[in-house]
Amino acid sequence: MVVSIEPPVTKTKPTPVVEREEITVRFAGDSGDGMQLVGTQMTNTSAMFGNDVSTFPDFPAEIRAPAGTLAGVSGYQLNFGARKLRTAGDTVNALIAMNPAALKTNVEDLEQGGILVINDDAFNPTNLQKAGYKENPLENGSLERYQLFRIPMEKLTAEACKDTGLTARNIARCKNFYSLGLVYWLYGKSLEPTERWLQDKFGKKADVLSANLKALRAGYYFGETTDMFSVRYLVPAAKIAPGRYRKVTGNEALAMGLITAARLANKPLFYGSYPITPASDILHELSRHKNFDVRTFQAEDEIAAITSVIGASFAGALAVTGTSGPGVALKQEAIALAIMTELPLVIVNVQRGGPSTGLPTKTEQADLHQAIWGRNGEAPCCVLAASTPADCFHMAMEAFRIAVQYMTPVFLLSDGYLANGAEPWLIPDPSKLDKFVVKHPTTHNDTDHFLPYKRNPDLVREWAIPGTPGLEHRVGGLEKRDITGDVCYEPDNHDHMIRLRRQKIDNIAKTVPPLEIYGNTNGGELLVLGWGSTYGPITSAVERCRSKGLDVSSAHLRYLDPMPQNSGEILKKFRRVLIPEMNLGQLRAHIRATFLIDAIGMNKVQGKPFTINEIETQIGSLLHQQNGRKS
Amino acid sequence: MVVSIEPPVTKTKPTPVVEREEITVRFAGDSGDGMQLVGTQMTNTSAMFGNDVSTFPDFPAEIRAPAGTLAGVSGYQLNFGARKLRTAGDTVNALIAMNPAALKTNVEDLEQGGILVINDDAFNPTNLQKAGYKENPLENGSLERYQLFRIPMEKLTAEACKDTGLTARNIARCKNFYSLGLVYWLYGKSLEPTERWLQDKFGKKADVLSANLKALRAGYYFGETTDMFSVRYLVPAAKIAPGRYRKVTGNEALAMGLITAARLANKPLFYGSYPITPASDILHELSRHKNFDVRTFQAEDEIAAITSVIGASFAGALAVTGTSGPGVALKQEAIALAIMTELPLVIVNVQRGGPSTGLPTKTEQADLHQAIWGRNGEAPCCVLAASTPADCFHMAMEAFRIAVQYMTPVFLLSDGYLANGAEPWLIPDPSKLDKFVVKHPTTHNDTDHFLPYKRNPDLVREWAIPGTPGLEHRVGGLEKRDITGDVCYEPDNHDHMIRLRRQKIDNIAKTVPPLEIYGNTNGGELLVLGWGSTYGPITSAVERCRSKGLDVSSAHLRYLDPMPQNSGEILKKFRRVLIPEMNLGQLRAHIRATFLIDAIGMNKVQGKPFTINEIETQIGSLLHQQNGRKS
Amino acid sequence: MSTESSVIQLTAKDYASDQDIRWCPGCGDYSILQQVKKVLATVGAKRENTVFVSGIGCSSRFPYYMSTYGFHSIHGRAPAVATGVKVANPALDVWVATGDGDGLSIGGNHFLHTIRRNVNLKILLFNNRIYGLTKGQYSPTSPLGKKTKSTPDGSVDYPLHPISVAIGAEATFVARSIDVNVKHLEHVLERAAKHKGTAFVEIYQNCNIFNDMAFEYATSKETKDDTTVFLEHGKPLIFGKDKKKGIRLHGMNPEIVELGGDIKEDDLLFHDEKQVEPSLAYLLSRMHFPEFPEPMGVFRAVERPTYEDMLMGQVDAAVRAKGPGKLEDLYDDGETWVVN
Amino acid sequence: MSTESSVIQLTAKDYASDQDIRWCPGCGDYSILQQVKKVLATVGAKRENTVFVSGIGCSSRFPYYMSTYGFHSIHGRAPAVATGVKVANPALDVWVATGDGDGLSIGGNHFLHTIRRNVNLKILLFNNRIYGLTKGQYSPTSPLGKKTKSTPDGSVDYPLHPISVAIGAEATFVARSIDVNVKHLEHVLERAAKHKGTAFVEIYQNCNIFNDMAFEYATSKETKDDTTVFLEHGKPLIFGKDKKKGIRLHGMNPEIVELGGDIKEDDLLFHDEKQVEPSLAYLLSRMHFPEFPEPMGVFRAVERPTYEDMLMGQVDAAVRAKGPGKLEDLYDDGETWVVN
Ligand SMILES: Cc1ncc(C[n+]2csc(CCOP(=O)(O)OP(=O)(O)O)c2C)c(N)n1
Ligand SMILES: Cc1ncc(C[n+]2csc(CCOP(=O)(O)OP(=O)(O)O)c2C)c(N)n1
Ligand code: SF4
Ligand code: SF4
Ligand SMILES: [Mg+2]
Ligand SMILES: [Mg+2]
Repeated sequence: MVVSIEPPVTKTKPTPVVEREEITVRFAGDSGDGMQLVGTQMTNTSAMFGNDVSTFPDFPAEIRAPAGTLAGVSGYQLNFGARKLRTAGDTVNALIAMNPAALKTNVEDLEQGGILVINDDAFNPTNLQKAGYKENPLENGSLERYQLFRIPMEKLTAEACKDTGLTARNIARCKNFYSLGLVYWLYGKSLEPTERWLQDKFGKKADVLSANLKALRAGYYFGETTDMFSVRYLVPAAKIAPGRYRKVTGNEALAMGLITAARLANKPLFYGSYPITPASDILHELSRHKNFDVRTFQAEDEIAAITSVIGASFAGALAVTGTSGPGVALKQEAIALAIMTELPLVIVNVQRGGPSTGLPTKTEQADLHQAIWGRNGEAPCCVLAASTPADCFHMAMEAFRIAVQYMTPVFLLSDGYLANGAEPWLIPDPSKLDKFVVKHPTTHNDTDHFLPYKRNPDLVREWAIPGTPGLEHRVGGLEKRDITGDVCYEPDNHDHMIRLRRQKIDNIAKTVPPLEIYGNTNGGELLVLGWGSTYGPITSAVERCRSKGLDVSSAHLRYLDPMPQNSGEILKKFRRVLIPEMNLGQLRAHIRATFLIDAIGMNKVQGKPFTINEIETQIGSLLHQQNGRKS
Repeated sequence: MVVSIEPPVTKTKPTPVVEREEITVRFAGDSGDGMQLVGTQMTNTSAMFGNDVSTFPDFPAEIRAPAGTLAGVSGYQLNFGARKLRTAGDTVNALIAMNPAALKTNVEDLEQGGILVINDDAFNPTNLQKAGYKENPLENGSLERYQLFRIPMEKLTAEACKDTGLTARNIARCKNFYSLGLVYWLYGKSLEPTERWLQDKFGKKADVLSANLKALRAGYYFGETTDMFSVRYLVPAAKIAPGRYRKVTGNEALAMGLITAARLANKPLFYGSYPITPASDILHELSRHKNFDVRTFQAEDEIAAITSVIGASFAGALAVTGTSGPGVALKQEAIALAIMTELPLVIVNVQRGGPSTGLPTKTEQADLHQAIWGRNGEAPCCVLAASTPADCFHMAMEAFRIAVQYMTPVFLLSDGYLANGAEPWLIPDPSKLDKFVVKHPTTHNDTDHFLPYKRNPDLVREWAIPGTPGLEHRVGGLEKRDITGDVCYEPDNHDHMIRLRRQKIDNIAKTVPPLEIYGNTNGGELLVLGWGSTYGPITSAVERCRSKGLDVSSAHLRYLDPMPQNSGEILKKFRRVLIPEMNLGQLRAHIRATFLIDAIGMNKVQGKPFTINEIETQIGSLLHQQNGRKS
Repeated sequence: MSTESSVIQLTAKDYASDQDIRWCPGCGDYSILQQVKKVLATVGAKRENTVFVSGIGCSSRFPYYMSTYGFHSIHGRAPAVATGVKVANPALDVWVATGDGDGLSIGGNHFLHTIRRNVNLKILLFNNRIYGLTKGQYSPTSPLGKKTKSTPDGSVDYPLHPISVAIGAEATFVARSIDVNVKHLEHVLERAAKHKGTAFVEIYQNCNIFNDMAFEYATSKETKDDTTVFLEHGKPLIFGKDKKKGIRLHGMNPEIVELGGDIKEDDLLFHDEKQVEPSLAYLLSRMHFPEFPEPMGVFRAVERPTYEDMLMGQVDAAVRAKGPGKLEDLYDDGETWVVN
Repeated sequence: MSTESSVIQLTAKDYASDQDIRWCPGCGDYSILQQVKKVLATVGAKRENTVFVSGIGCSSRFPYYMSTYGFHSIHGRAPAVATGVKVANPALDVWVATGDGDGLSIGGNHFLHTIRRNVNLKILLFNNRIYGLTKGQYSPTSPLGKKTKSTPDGSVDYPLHPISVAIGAEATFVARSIDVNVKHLEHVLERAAKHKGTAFVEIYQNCNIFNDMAFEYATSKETKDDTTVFLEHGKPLIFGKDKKKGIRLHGMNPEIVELGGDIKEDDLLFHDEKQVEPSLAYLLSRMHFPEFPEPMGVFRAVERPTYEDMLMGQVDAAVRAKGPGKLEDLYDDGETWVVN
């Protein structure tokens, strides 16, 4: 289809272009303003042209709070760079604020001197009041620290789209593409991928398509034409491993990892779950892939979800449940049953702000203790944590690998930041993935008997499944006699089994890759130890500090229980250990209890990730103290 | 009523009497044999005549497994002494075994050379086979290590009761009293209290009364008459604080403690619970005392139990729920709600063998981690543990005291051993108990406002309850803005509240009595640190070792989170710390994480308490090693 | 209920809290909120004696918007929390606001048991046949085949019918209304407020974001007269634009008949909300669109002693029989002995 | 069911495991165990394709005593565990053994949802109206006023009626029998075994230790003919020693009538287990002792697609439409780009 728009009046001289290593942009507006959409578009465009990208959306807790209110603000932050990125960016270089509420809730994250693009039309008295502004902040000098650009986006969009035949109301909906066009100009991005996407999406609705295209181009040409902006920025392509890429969020990657494991094992995948933010998208994603023999069961509650998974595992499926912290609380009784019956299954916990209902749409990593220690009795199970959105793919497969190899439930911890954050993912070649062979016995393992609790040298029993003649047996939550699996109340057997179950979990460490040091492999002054989604800010902060010559290294635990066998050894190579966590020190307590190391805590529990800068500062001040003390 | 029985034929010379410091007797028989009954009788008789007593019943897991089977054996162990007793006794001095199954499951606990009284009539081929004996153990020399007394109790009972008019079957039921009579003779006990009890109980059923009395006396006179026994034993009265006593089990004491707190506070007591072994007796006990305004609610499940308790607390009752480990698992989500809403309530966990259904009728203390760390998010609450059956009374009151004073849920840990074990209890004078004043605000705490999350210097908010005009407010599980209590998603407020909730719990330590050292208050070589029901065996073992001159002391934690303020200080006074626990080292991990002390674990997870001897041996070997190393 | 006339008569807006309402514009919840406030004013409820308890979901935000006492608890547990409130202080008026997911999915068990105990609570189930707060998964009341985020190929779960479930548990008061019919809703809520015992009200509520028009059949001018029938005690079941259609019993099955000709009003099924046995109410609960008009109004309203009255009756009886408990007596239970 | 004739025909005792049975002597559970084994033999069930799932309680020990696959799970969750088993492998025959506490107290929600989904499971509820394993607290089916360990002054909870609850959730198969009537029990279990969909059977079971004689009215020679009525499809409801009494419908209410005189068999209520609407079954479920004879037999037996069939239907349809999933396609979903 043909969309025409006035060619831009050429400027007296073209705007100069400055090169940058990375840029962080945030789109913010009302939930109804389509900010997630344009953010995603810009992410794709940046990635396709070779930038590394990392993104994080910030949804409001309410579905659709009244338009214009603070509660209704939705944001999307994109970091694109010419180098490896590990976070969505500390401070925002450019903020696009579509209304006063969006300005209010976001402007504090904008860097001093940052670009502030405002949809001027939305700054009317009603909206100002809804946002709680007593006076118009655009006019009282309160935004002096920023480069303020007031653009009447609604008027300009209306003007651009006036001939599309759309109603005024529908035209107003296109203003997000206007803002995107402008930002594309500002960062020298091509319109082409977004134009293509619009064609695909609205190909059948000519008027909507044309209006969005016009708005996009009008925004772009506005940049071309106006003299407002004194510089444009360009972020060159990053050096990235060659291959085919796509963008994945942690939840998408996790779902794909689960399907991949089942496919490689040639098994049905059973997912029993009850919806909960921020884990629900795994259910949504899996339910779209029934042709992979994925069987999703939306249970009546979390207890039915986990117990159905236990049943499915008993019957021989690769079985997994996903939830967030409050859901895990409800599942713990049943997880202990899976520990007792020694059945393989995976429990995904996409952590969110707690305790209780807490901050359901925000991120946190305060469920580590719950995973390791949160059950009655001695109930050890394996605990893993993914470190980046794409790593969720790998760790999901690992979780199944360990579950089946060791006949045990495995926790896989993710969090809201990983779940919804996105990064590019090098699409693997399925034929090159490790084989995943699952064996079920078909014959007796004793003279004319099947002994369900007979074990291999790693203490693992066999996974005999219903439908197999001759291997009929019973499992349950009462203490079992070792080898026979009969109910047994004898004191010595109980003690034996309690230790055996712990030992079996400890044996997993044999198959866990060693902990790696990023930095000084021989040890040194300071090790920053992380787990889960702190990987990004920690690694980048250490990288920066090291480039400044500081004696700091980092290590990241993706296996929390058991930890890699060399963990203690590595920790002891460093004079001090710093553990940044989005909780009050849960890994720290685990490390202290295990290794008696006086690790230093760095704790931020604000529902949002660490910035690189925060960790960098902390490293600096620790090493500075150190030097101070030494001298 | 008059019961006559042949006067005993006087022996040639009276049996010599030996004095003992303490004696342990165990009655064992089929569930239907009434062993709990006679055990209780002997306990009461011993206590009334001045012995200190400590008892522990051992129920079968099945309700009433087929008569004569191993699964159906029921036991009752009584330790009575001339000194302070803290356990039901390590090894048994006399075992009364009513059938082959009872012999088989109990004889290993009998000391070498111990007295083994057998109901000879029950050793018929059927019963032998049911117990899995290939040949009669009474006849193959396998019991040589013991003093074996084969007594045809059924025949002798039948003989004694033949004129009572009872059927043979009902007469056979009296054989437990026959055995009791014999044991009374052996230990020089008076028949009188039991005779009185029988009168009270069967006063209206003359035939039953007379039969039981006759059986009792016949047993006693059998001792008088026969030459079988070469000595009798006498345990003199213990030095016991003067006052009025009764025997209490931990569950009884706990129930009384709860009622006492409510009574002192002049409040209704709301108990919401779902039955579970070994906690159900608290429900049974409380439901008998409605005239204390006790309102018991048998909920549909543990979740309804705890949430009803939260509602009752919101409405102003002293509210408590009781359960065991699997029930706590189900309650954790709601406990976090109570933490968030800062409402006072008590959660009693009578621990049992886990994980999962585990060993439901056995004792264990493996739910400490669950209590401290078992919730999602940073969800701190206070954790207490009772140390003896009678201490359950005191700790129940403490739990409510702290809950109300700090507006927090409080865990009170007991276990199967405390719950069913019994000891004498010095009945307190209610008028001398500490006052317990509960305040509810009735007026605004701010200019014409009520601020539900406004706090006192200890960070505690006020307990305003529905029905109070002007203080209407809303609570809930979403993060709260401090002071106002409004829902708040702001990062800084969340971080603030997370730390504040932890700090509030830490503040409780100010009101907690300091940890006391039993032994060398200045410190020394070895401290044995305990919590919960290990108090008895630890203290007695340390007492014994100290009397042998060993440099060992002990300390007992009844407050686990927060710990007494001086805990670290005390631990650091000792070169080594030994922590005996009926788990794999849960307190140990807590101590290591908190104080970085390399405490030594001593772990027994057999569904039964430590013996004094086990701990004594361990202390000995540690101090021996130590000396070895030193020299 | 605590309806003693207080000096000042409150109006609906006196029951509004100072919190901003955060439901989506156009959400059916607004109307329910408004009618509840009106009814509180009508029955003269005291703010301080009124407690709203909810679980989690859009609907469960309800308590924040009321100037009474309120408890926004956890998912599915509101009836149990409310039971605790009521038993601890039977003088309070306790309302439960819940959703089809909150009340019937995760909370189904508490729903069942609260109803069978006949605790004196008012349970309002905001049935939008979807999970609103978690952004659009199907709920236990979504129809078979419903396409949602979690059922892209259509749901394979048969729905639960809340009123049938409530009657399965022998609810003493069961009613249905609909968000947009404000007069009827107000009337039904007032009836619920005045019932002594568990009063269960299913309210059809439009979620205009994730399940818009789910109840269009029952609300649109064109169809509603044919798709709904209003229950009135002692009256025959008549419906349709010109009140020309009725429901007649054929054995145990309802059938739609045209009035006039042979068929008289007297041949129709007459509603009797006070039948001791709930079988009629159950039968009515089985009338579903499109086969039948869906009944609106009070299905069943019978009296039986409430849980808390019976429990407090036992407490009072115990006090009468044994006197108010004395700790001395408590401790002295069983055998005691004295050491000198 | 997997009833393909195998080479060797199994008999009841072939379904017994080698474990010692640990129920109290005289417990009604023994009879149920025996009839289940007989029925398995009758329908020719294969041991390897049969799975018994239970929760916790005396009754839940059931799987240990069967030589099939078995799962003694946790309290209340058996229907959910069984759903997982069935969905993971629809070729298995899955049975649930549960108690009145396990199935209706803590497990009420799973009970409700499993039934409404019509998962093809056989659910046997051992109703002894007491908590056996925990030694005698009242259960949700204990009558009002029942004195137990936890209700020394009598229970103040109205009981749930399991069949009414099941019908509230629109169960496709609902039946009742009694432990001591072994022929009838066997017959009902066989019907359940052959039903495709959730088959719910309430079995009155005597707990001779904690609730002895609870069902004496329905079992003793003297009274049973007057206190029970046996349902047969297409037959009138007739009972009494001399088959002289019948049940007639009076409007929506059943009434007891004497046959003879004016009253003919044709005037009686005729049982129809296949009625599409469950209203008749509900009405029958409301007939309780002592007012009415309690119906025994199949209340309702209708067919509708099962949950797992519909789910697997979607899986198959997806495979037909898109081909068996290829990981390449999974990964390539959405926008991709190539870096050289
Ligand atoms: C234990 C737990 N599980 C899941 C959730 C997530 N969750 C919140 S509300 C909700 C369902 C809401 O549906 P409904 O009750 O119908 O309320 P609505 O939003 O439609 O009014 C779910 C699944 C939660 N908060 N807690
Ligand atoms: C989570 C949990 N709560 C409580 C219990 C204790 N418990 C075991 S069985 C049971 C009730 C048994 O009653 P019912 O289901 O009627 O079975 P019955 O023993 O009568 O056959 C209870 C409360 C438990 N095992 N787990
Ligand atoms: S999502 Fe639906 S139910 Fe929730 S507030 Fe919005 S319109 Fe209402
Ligand atoms: S307690 Fe009752 S139900 Fe349990 S085995 Fe004994 S008789 Fe049977
Ligand atoms: Mg809903
Ligand atoms: Mg029962």
